[in-house]
Amino acid sequence: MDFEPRYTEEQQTFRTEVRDWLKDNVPDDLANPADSADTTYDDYLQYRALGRDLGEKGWLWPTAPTEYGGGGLTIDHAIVLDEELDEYSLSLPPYYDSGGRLGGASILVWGDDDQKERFLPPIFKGEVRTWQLLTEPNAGSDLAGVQISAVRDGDDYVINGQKIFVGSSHGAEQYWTITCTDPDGDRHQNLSWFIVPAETPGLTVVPMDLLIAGGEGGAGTGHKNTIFFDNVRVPASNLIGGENNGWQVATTHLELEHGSGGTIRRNRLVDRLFDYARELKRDGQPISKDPEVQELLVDVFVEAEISRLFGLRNYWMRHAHQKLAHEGPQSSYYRKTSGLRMGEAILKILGPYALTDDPKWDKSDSHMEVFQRSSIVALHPGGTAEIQKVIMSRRLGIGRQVREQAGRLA
Amino acid sequence: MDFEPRYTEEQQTFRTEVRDWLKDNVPDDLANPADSADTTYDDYLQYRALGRDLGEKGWLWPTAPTEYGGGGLTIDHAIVLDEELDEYSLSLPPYYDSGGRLGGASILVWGDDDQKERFLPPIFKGEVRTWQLLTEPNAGSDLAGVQISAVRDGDDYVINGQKIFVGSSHGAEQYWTITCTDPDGDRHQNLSWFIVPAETPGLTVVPMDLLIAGGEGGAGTGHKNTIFFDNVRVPASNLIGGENNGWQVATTHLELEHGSGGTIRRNRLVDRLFDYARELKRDGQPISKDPEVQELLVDVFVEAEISRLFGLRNYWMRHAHQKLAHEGPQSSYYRKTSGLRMGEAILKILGPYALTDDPKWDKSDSHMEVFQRSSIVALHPGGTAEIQKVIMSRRLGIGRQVREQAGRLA
Amino acid sequence: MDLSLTEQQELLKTTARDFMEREASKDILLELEETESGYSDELWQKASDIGWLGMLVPEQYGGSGSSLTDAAVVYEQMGAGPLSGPFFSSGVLGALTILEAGTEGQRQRYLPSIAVGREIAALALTEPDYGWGPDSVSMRAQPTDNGYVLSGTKLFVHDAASATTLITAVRARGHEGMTLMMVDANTPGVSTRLLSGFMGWVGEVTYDSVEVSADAVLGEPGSAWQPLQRAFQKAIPILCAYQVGGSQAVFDMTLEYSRTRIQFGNPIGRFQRVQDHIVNIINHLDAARWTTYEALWKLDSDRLTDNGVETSIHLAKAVTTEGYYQACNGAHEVHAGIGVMKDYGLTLHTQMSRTLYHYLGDPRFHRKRMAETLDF
Amino acid sequence: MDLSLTEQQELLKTTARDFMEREASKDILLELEETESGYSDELWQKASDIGWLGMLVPEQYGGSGSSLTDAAVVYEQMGAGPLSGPFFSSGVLGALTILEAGTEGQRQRYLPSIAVGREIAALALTEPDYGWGPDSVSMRAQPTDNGYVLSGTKLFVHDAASATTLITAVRARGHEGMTLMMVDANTPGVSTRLLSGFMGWVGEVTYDSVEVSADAVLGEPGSAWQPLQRAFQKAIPILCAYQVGGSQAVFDMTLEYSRTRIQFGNPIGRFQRVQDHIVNIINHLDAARWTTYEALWKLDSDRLTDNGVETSIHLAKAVTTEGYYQACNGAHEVHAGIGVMKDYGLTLHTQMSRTLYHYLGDPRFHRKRMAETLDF
Repeated sequence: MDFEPRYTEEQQTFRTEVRDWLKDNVPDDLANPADSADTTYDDYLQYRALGRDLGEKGWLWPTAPTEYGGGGLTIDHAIVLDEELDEYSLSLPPYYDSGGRLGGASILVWGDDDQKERFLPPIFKGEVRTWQLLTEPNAGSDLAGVQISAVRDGDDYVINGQKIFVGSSHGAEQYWTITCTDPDGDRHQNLSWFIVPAETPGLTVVPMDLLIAGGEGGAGTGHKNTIFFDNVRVPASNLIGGENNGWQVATTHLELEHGSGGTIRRNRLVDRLFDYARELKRDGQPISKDPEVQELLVDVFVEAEISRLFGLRNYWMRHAHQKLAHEGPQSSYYRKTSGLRMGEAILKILGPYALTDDPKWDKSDSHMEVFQRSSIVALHPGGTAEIQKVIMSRRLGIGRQVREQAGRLA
Repeated sequence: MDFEPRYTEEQQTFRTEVRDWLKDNVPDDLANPADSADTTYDDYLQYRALGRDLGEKGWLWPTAPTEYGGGGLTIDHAIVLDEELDEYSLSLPPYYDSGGRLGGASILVWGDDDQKERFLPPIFKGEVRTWQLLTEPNAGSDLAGVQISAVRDGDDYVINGQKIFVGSSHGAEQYWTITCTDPDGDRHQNLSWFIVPAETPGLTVVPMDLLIAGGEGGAGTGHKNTIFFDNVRVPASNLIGGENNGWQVATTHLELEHGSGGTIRRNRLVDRLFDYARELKRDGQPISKDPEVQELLVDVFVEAEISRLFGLRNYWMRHAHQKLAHEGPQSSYYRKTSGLRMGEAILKILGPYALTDDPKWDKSDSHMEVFQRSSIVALHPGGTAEIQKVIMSRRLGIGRQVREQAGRLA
Repeated sequence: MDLSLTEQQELLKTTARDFMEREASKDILLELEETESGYSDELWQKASDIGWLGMLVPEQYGGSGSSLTDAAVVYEQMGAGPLSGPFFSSGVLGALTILEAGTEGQRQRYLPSIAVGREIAALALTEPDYGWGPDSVSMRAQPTDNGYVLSGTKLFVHDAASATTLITAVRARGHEGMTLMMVDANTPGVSTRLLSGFMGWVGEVTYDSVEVSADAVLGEPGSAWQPLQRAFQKAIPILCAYQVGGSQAVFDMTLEYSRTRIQFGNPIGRFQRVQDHIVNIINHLDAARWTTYEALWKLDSDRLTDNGVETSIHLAKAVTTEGYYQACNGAHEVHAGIGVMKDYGLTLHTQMSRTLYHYLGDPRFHRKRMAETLDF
Repeated sequence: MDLSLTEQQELLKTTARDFMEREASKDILLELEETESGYSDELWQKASDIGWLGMLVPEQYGGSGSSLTDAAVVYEQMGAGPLSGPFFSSGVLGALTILEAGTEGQRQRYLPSIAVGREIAALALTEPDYGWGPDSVSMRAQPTDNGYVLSGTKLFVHDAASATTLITAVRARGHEGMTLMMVDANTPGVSTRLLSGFMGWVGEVTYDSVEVSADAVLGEPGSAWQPLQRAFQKAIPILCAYQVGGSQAVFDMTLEYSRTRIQFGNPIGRFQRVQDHIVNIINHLDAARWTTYEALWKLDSDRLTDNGVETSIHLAKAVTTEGYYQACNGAHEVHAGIGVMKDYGLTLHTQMSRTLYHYLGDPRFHRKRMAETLDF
């Protein structure tokens, strides 16, 4: 076994190239606030520009095929990029683009040639930002129960309804959405996915007032929106994967959303917490010297290590083409629920300091206060903690002789 | 509110009477081993004799009606009896007689006049020991799925099949059992209860080899048995509550089994643990002085207090004729699961001392070692922890507009 | 043994519940959340009129001299809102502190005004080196010819911004013990500032060479710790009752949601995982309720000399605070997306459960105290 | 990065699994549970023959000098039984202790015999004042003209009854540090006694004026603590792998039961509450597996000077020990009645998870060490 990436000389040369490029191209003044909703429009534009620049080099989606604008690089190169970007607290893409990450991968599996040629290059080159539109007021955990309707009319589909918990701040250029194309059809046999350009008439975007929008770290998510569809007309050629075949497409989309991608990153919040605990004083000495606080810090460390190892294992499994089963949702479930426990531990460790982002007293650049809220909100997106256990149970074959297979990935 | 029993002068006089009587009648040499399976036959006979003596005074089942051999006393008198017996680590009855406790109460509700006259006085006077026979190899949590068959034949029923996890050591005089009287009938409409005299031909009792038999404290349970029924012939007049009406009878039986009875006792094991922790030394000082051990001891204390209060509340509710809903199974669920956590805490607190009953080193008269095993076994009898949550959910009306009612008690 | 409320308490409960429905509905509370004080003048006046601020003030000082259990019954309903504003700070903690620590003259000076809501007291005890133990106070008061000069910072002071009087804990030179000073919030040099974050109406108070007269000392200099502990003993179970009310409200809304939210063709409450969250909530709730009311019973039945009363109070505080926190977490798991929408109302409780988490000692603090009272 | 086993390791795994199925089936293990030693001569001989006792013994001393990961792969299969007997005590902990602490002569004297199972070593370190830290050993060795006299008691010694050599930790007069003595179990004055209870093959050893010669000292007097710690570092992840194997077996039997046990007309695994227990088990199992193998990888890739290796070892021990314990508890919840029937086999694991809970330091011990290595 080998728990570390090993690099060839060629890859180390690549690292130097990436490092130099990033040094020249990442703006010095790029703000990375704890609550991504605080990202200004100016900063957002800088993130977008950086994304396009990365896209041009094939580094935005490094392992995507070159024929569709991706980088065509190996996983080892992707790791190098990931590690170097992490030095700037950046990820790929450097802005919220969940429809790009999941939609792009889904189109690669389910789109026809024409669609791949039309839709993938703009995504992989960072020219468009794509939001995913899944949840509806009456379809949360039960995604297969979406009710937004798409009705064929000539060469178009006409979409009506509402999606919630969408996107982030500052808009997007297109949406990747699942609709119901046969209200009377059998469950899982009546859904279809579309790419919807954001400028299509009939779309209204309204921000939601939430405890906090983000969750689970990663690229900033900004605020969330409700999007209303009022006779939104989309060409039939934007239907991906065929009419009423949407649940098949969803399995690819969801497989990735449910944590099967893995990660080689560790949770930076843990280091911030440790530093805070070494700095904050109680009864005149650093609280990190208090044995009870140490117990709590170790609890946090242990769970963060387990999270890290689950992410690492999934990263390896995915890239070594191992057959995935329960591992994706396990990682997601563990991260969500240990996040909640970590929030509680931080509250105990730091006392009320965990709850304030007051600039005079908070020594974490708001990260602790934000986490107190985001660890709650992070329980739900991409499938609630409960839904992860539902999927794990099916993949493990608990109570059933046949194990459910993981969704198809490219 | 008033969290303590208040006694009238008459009740205090009664206490004196009880105390004096117990002093004269409880044998000095009565052993009360941590693992009730260790109770010798001689001791068992002494317990039975004590039960009969108590029964003669109406103190064995103090609140049962006098017309059926009970004490006809008030709940306050019962509390006095309970408190005084507790001084001797005894309860009512002083031996395992679950079929007496639950069967007696069920017959009181569901038996006809003739049956009450025939069956209740021997129970309430302590003349017979009654075991309950519920679980079968294929019917554990799913009690309504019992398969042991009772077929009408003339004035008798003929019973065939198997019951497991029955009774205790040293036998019983009769059994209180639920059977299937209509294998093709609808669920919950095909069950019937019988009183079966133990000397009926065709019964075979075989001890089971278990991790430990007991659980949840209370009267010693000894070992458990499998009982085989081979054409066991029982008069139809022993059928309680009518043919195929057994699920109704079961609701009464189960209501009591699921913790609705309540208790005013606290868990003596907690005191034993505290004493042990004050005595056992590590690094030269009592482990109870170690702040981390103190944390664990407080955890145990907190949960024991909550258990005590749930038991107290249920005791009061039952005797003040308050309408019970989720309280019975809540108390049972909490006791079971906090017992498991308490077992873990004890393992951490005492180290390997928690695991040995070696007479040279163990300072708890085996109680800690027994609890390490019994806290596991106690999860299951009388409905698993999961089943308690099933019932709680129905009683609370989680996910349903109509709340399920509690079983009928006399 | 009788675990039911008295008729009088049932009436208090109904009245409080009606008041809350009428005057402090969810929409009103969502508006109040955006204010600096957490209350409106109108609401404050109405609550004062029905006597909520004078319940623990003895009759001779203009209050109703109710039992702690009586007050707890009302605070439980307030917690169900959760009603914001300095009710507890002034009417419970402030009033009890003055009653326990003040001279007869000070009682007469402050309690009648507090009882009718004309003055608002808040306890300024905690400092940047945060804690609730006897060593937590280090801010100094320098004696002058006719009084003291106070300088320093108090942090995480509940309802600091709305207080007219800040009961300020200091070390007065020449006295080893703690001293409480009655500091008018308008005194030159006193400034309060609300702290932002996932907490409500908790502030910083700075004292910049604040001059107070000698009679600002509550009781005798250096001797405030013991009476303050007595005030804490009585105040804590009422704060617990407030958290019990909050937990009950969280349970109620979650139970209702489990019945009405349909997913996969069923009310979500039919799924065992959802049930388990709700079962956990009611276990926390019931544990909180009965530990709280037992502590109140011990206090009201004058078991103050009984060692068990202290344990009971610590137990109640640890259990209710953990319980309210976990109840909110469980509710969020059941509600998923809708629960984090602010207008739904759950987050009012989530934030309140955090706001109160460390107030008067967090669960760890009270568990440590239990280790002492249990004599390990 | 490559998280797969090597071909060689896959072979070791298959061989070990086949051996277990053939020679240590559940019925055999249930019989062995009743024995004083936990093994039969036949089983011991066969396991020795396939080299299980010499894996960590270097080739020059008659072993195979395998990597720790290789050994762990085998111990994982042994843990799945769980196979009883002094395999770990002698072949891992005993061998490594002699290797790390012994002189060349002692290595040559003991290791070849241990590698073929002819001698059995057990570490007698813990005492009635139980612990695994540097201050836990207080038993004294009194120097004599040509050796030492040992008196005292060792408690909770694993496999004491089957050992031919008791590696006994003592304080030798004149030396501050700890000393290890190779004590032949047949020496007059040595007596071992099995402790009864919910643990397996853990005993008491009493030393009643036991005379040993000067060359019984392993290495140098007073200097055994450091080498023993190095032996612990290597031995612990192998014990972890054994517990991983146990957890895997518990998971497997519980998963299977969830498919075949029918209640309420369905396999019980269709009920979410049952699923949750099994999900918890696999979360514990996978956490245990990957923390263990990462620690092994760090050790095998010679990262001994890396501070992270210590943390990794403590992490693995804490996580696997907790994990095995919780896996058994979860399995009992799923199995209910049948799980506590001895012939079903689950209780073999339940008892083993308890037996190993405190061995080489319980989870609390290793968590405290982590607080040190993480430098809080």
